Amino acid sequence: MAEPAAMETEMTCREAMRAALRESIIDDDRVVLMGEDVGAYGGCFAVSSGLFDELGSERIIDTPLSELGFVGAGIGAALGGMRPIVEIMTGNFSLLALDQIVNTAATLRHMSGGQLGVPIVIRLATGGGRQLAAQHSHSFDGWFGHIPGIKVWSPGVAEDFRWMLSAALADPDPVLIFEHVGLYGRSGPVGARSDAGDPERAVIRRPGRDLSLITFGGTLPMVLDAATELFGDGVDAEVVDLRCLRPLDTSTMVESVRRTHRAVIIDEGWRSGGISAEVSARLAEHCFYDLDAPIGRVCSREVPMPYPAHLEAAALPSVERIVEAARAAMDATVVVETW
Amino acid sequence: MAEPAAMETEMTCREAMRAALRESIIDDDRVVLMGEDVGAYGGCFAVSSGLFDELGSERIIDTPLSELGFVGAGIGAALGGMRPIVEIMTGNFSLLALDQIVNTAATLRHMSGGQLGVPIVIRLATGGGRQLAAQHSHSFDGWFGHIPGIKVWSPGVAEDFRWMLSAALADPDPVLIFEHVGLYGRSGPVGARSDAGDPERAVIRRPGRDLSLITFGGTLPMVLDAATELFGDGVDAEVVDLRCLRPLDTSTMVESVRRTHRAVIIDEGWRSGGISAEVSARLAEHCFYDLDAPIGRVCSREVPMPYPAHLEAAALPSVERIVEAARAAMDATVVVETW
Amino acid sequence: MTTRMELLRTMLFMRRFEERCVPLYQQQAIRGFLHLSVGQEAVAAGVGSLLGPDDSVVGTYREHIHALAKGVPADAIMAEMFGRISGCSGGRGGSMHLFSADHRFYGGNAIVAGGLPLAVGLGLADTHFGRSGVCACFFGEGAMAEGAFHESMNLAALWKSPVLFACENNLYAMGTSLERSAASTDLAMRAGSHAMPALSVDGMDVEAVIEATQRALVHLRAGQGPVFVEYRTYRFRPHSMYDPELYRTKQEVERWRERDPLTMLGDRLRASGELDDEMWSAMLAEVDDEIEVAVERAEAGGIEPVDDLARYVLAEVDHG
Amino acid sequence: MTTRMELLRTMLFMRRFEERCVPLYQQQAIRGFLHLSVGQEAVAAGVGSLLGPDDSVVGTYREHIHALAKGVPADAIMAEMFGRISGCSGGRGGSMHLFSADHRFYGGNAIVAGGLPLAVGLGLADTHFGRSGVCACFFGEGAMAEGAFHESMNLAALWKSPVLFACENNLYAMGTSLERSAASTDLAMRAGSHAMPALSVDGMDVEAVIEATQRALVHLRAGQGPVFVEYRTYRFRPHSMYDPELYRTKQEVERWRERDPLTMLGDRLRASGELDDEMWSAMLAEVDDEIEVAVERAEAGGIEPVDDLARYVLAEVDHG
Ligand SMILES: Cc1ncc(C[n+]2csc(CCOP(=O)(O)OP(=O)(O)O)c2C)c(N)n1
Ligand SMILES: Cc1ncc(C[n+]2csc(CCOP(=O)(O)OP(=O)(O)O)c2C)c(N)n1
Ligand SMILES: [Mg+2]
Ligand SMILES: [Mg+2]
Repeated sequence: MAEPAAMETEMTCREAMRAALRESIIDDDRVVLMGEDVGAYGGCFAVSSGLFDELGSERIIDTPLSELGFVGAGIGAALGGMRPIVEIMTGNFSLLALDQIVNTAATLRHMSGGQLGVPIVIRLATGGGRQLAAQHSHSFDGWFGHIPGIKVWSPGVAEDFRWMLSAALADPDPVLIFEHVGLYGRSGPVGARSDAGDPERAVIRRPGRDLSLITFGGTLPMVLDAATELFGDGVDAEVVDLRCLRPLDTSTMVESVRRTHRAVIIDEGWRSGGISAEVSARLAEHCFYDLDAPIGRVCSREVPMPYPAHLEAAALPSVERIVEAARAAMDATVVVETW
Repeated sequence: MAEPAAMETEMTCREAMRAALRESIIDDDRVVLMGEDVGAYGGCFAVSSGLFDELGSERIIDTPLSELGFVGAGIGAALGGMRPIVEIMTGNFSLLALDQIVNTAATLRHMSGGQLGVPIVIRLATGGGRQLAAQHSHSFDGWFGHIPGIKVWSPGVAEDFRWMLSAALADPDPVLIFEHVGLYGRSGPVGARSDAGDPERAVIRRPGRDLSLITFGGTLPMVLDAATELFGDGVDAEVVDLRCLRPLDTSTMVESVRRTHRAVIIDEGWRSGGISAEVSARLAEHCFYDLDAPIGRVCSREVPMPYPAHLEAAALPSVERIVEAARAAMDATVVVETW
Repeated sequence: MTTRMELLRTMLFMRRFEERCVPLYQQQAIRGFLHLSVGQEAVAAGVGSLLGPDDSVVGTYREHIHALAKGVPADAIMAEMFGRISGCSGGRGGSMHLFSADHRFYGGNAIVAGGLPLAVGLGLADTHFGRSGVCACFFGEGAMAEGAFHESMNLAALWKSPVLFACENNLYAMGTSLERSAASTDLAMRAGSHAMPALSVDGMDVEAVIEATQRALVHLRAGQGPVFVEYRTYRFRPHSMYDPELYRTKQEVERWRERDPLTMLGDRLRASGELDDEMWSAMLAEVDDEIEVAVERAEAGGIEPVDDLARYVLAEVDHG
Repeated sequence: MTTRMELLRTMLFMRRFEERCVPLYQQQAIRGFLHLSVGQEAVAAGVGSLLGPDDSVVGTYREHIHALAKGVPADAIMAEMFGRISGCSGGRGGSMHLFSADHRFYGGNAIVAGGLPLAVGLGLADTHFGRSGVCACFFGEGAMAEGAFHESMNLAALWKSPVLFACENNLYAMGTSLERSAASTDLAMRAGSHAMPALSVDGMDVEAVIEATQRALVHLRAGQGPVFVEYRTYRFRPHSMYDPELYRTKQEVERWRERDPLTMLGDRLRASGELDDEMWSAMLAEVDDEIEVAVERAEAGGIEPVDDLARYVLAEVDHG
């Protein structure tokens, strides 16, 4: 057994995930971590750093550059009784493995009439903000939320980085965990596992009465900042952290909007056909008679991510754009972004 | 030059696409058709049947089973000045090629600062209804609508099967054409190209005053049937055929809903995070003060497609479900499907 | 050891079972795509005869006879093709998606080469837990063009995953012949380039199949990593029920029919006096009776209530 | 023919250009990921010296020197890394996405092995239009584990697409050494299994690079299909600017530094009397001056207005 975590320590999201990985692998001999450079290199984003030396190459498995192959092998290993944690270096590369995720992992239980399950956990770094341009910066988190048969989780605080993994490993179905690269270095309090709650329930990170700001993952910090700024202006925003993009916790967001009557959704993915659209559609379905203003959406501009800092910043959601959308919602108008 | 098409002939969607392929290849020596079994076999769905014998193996190129490879090769060929039409046997297999489509075809123009364009046309059979189960029946058409840098077209009538291809080939950017397998055998009138209109504009297939039924592709025929049934009940539904899922023609659908004040979206894709969500969100953004009822959505049930006829039928949209959703919209309620 | 008479009966059963599917498909009792292995029985029968309950199998969409070879009951397979709840996948999968967890039969995969990475992982798990099983992974020569093939070969070889890569080279992928789809048609050489033993064998001769597979299994069971075997075979029937067969001649098919695996083994048994016409007729009648029972049971099977449609998308457990 | 002195200068320019990037990165003038080829110059310089304007090049994210080798001006490359509108991709791509349509330099691809299928298609188009160009496609040995590699090799060989598959085997893919990622480390054998000529050559010796590449080009330009060449090389610096280099020893790096391609060629030129200290110093000064000009121009370059962000997602033409 790994040592139990001390109560309420402060740690970075990176440290939190590392602790979770370490604990899971030590505590359960069915668990392995596999992926590109998770071992000898120490992990592309240093998440698994040190684990290879401590736990050895049978539990921390460096794979060749074969995303389709090793994700599929992870699925097979899960069928064979293991609990593999497969790391895909960034969500952008997961497109190479998508066939295995969508056509195999997501379908096996149903196609087999319930006989087979695929208890695999797939971890993916996601998001922009580091000037890595158009093939390393996109957020496909919400996009995966379209696929029945998988689950999509997205931690936004250190606490969730610490505790989502064990919940994912306990889940009998495939769980994808999208970890925003911008969060790894951020710190936050981490309590006992029992306080972490069901990862599939959304959490109110800041209660408020005037409007609901609905978000998850990498944009959570800036949404909280925007809420602070709005509060200074006399607008009391509630911040809903979805945490789980599939299945979506409809009731928490609906209840919030029934209280506040206004909503803005913030998502680093592209707007068209993103998870922001689904959240908007659900609110329109459930809160049609409760809404006092059109629902706003603040997403990434619909461009492949440009390299230069000023263009990247303009492409990504920002506190400024969130505040502007929130103000529009308070005025019962909507900032319709046309691209 | 291929012979010009006679005015207003009746043909099946399959024949229409075959005529379009033949014409494009004969008229422009930059054009080739490449894909699995498009040649000697005659096409998995017999769309290209006869063309191999007529046009030869240099223009109708049978590829090995290498979706990633030949889609990427098509991209390269387009960079090299060709106008390749790449057929992916079904949309389900396109997931194997998704990296090339999303990370390369969709990004090259932007990443290169506008220097390079990828004038490729990718044709994909899509949709269910033939008891092909969970790896051959899904509709990813709308899902691709999330990706900036590509275009997603979906013909719903023979006329569009006949004329979308040449428009796609004339487009300097990557165009994906999703062809619903259930339509290939259906006939319809085909007029002159000049009557076909801009494929990126939605078309009102049936004008009506009471509510807007918004759909595209494979579900268009059943939506028209539902409209007929509703008309018998005194409900005059307008049917909007989106035709293009990216870029979405927002104004046509918004204008329709501003006239009818009610909307139901019908999409064979899964509901959560599908194109139905985006259409709903856009309507909510643009028509907030025009809507007299919550927006309804009729989509495929969120399950991998089951094999047996009765379960598949239950999973797919149906006239019955469309009529029910339309009636709910008339009553200003909404049928919220929870899965 | 399986006797030669048992092998003959197994192959005959496979043949008659699949031939029985043809009218059932025409009567629309079986729907969707239907891919028969008629002509290729020696491979599944031969390999299957060497596998035990701890071994696993991964197949393709052309997997009825591989399921039979792994011991999945004929009536469960037939019921599956009928879409009945009594089917081996509860009716949800159909012909292309046969599964049986009890028999370690992991599909039924309609994505060409989609099963290969799974096999690597199944082997990895067996090794991880110190279990003795090996995984027999079947696929066609067409699948070797997919990147998934190469990635899987490399991973298996690197990890010494006990996978028998069983390539059924029937010369065609749908209508595309091997020469038209592969720059190098030397399959064993291509496989061998991933540092694993690779053999080629006459896949129409069940005894040759067994001999080669036995050699492969010695290596596999000794924990020395994967082996590739090319079984040279031929399908006598169209790719699926939709195929107009424009890409090959009747004569070519006829030539291969002369090497029908049932005739080849049958002739040997007759020559050695183990088989005569009477025994053959009796065997045929017995096999057909069994198949008829399977058909009747399939027909009698219930269908899943529509209300159950949403089941099995996720596990039905409370893991809160 | 490029003279040996010209080759030396080309390699020196590449070396100094990339070394100049290091402080610029530390000063945050260059951002994102930055992958340098220091140590590997003989490959790009050697191959590049044999390519003409009709030939095309596909590179990876480690492609600065390949762009230089194809004639893309140093200031356009530097400006690109600075994110300036004067950059060879208008500033949108950065270090990993250099492009120049005029030079037929098609990237700049940050998906490992993502460029290989493109190269096949570029070759296909050249053949289709009867153009004489060949495509030199660079990638690392790590890319050979990707399915895309194999699919591309087979397609190119099948279609006789004139692609030089130029594998820069620097023994590591990030921190994963070749032996740890490939069951077979015999790269030419693996490539050759796709029925194309495959050579291995010392990638630290620019003259050996040229000789092998010339042989390959004879085959390519004769329309006989693709060729694979393994260039055995080594990167002296970390994988990118973030790499703590835990996976190899300082001694290993030192050993390889003894085979520095600049020293190897420089020594030969000194031995033959073509080069002396003075010439070397002059060359160095000249090269550094040129690079400084490139840096100054890059710094002086404008940035794209934010209002232009949405440009170049789709073509700006009226195709109604
Ligand atoms: C990824 C993928 N691409 C295409 C298809 C369509 N398809 C089904 S079977 C087949 C031919 C496969 O040939 P081979 O691997 O030789 O197996 P065989 O059918 O001969 O047994 C094709 C192209 C598919 N099911 N999956
Ligand atoms: C598909 C994909 N997977 C992973 C990565 C992350 N990555 C970037 S470079 C690299 C190593 C590639 O090694 P190699 O092909 O040998 O080229 P080298 O860097 O040595 O030049 C990895 C794993 C990526 N960019 N793309
Ligand atoms: Mg075959
Ligand atoms: Mg390398």
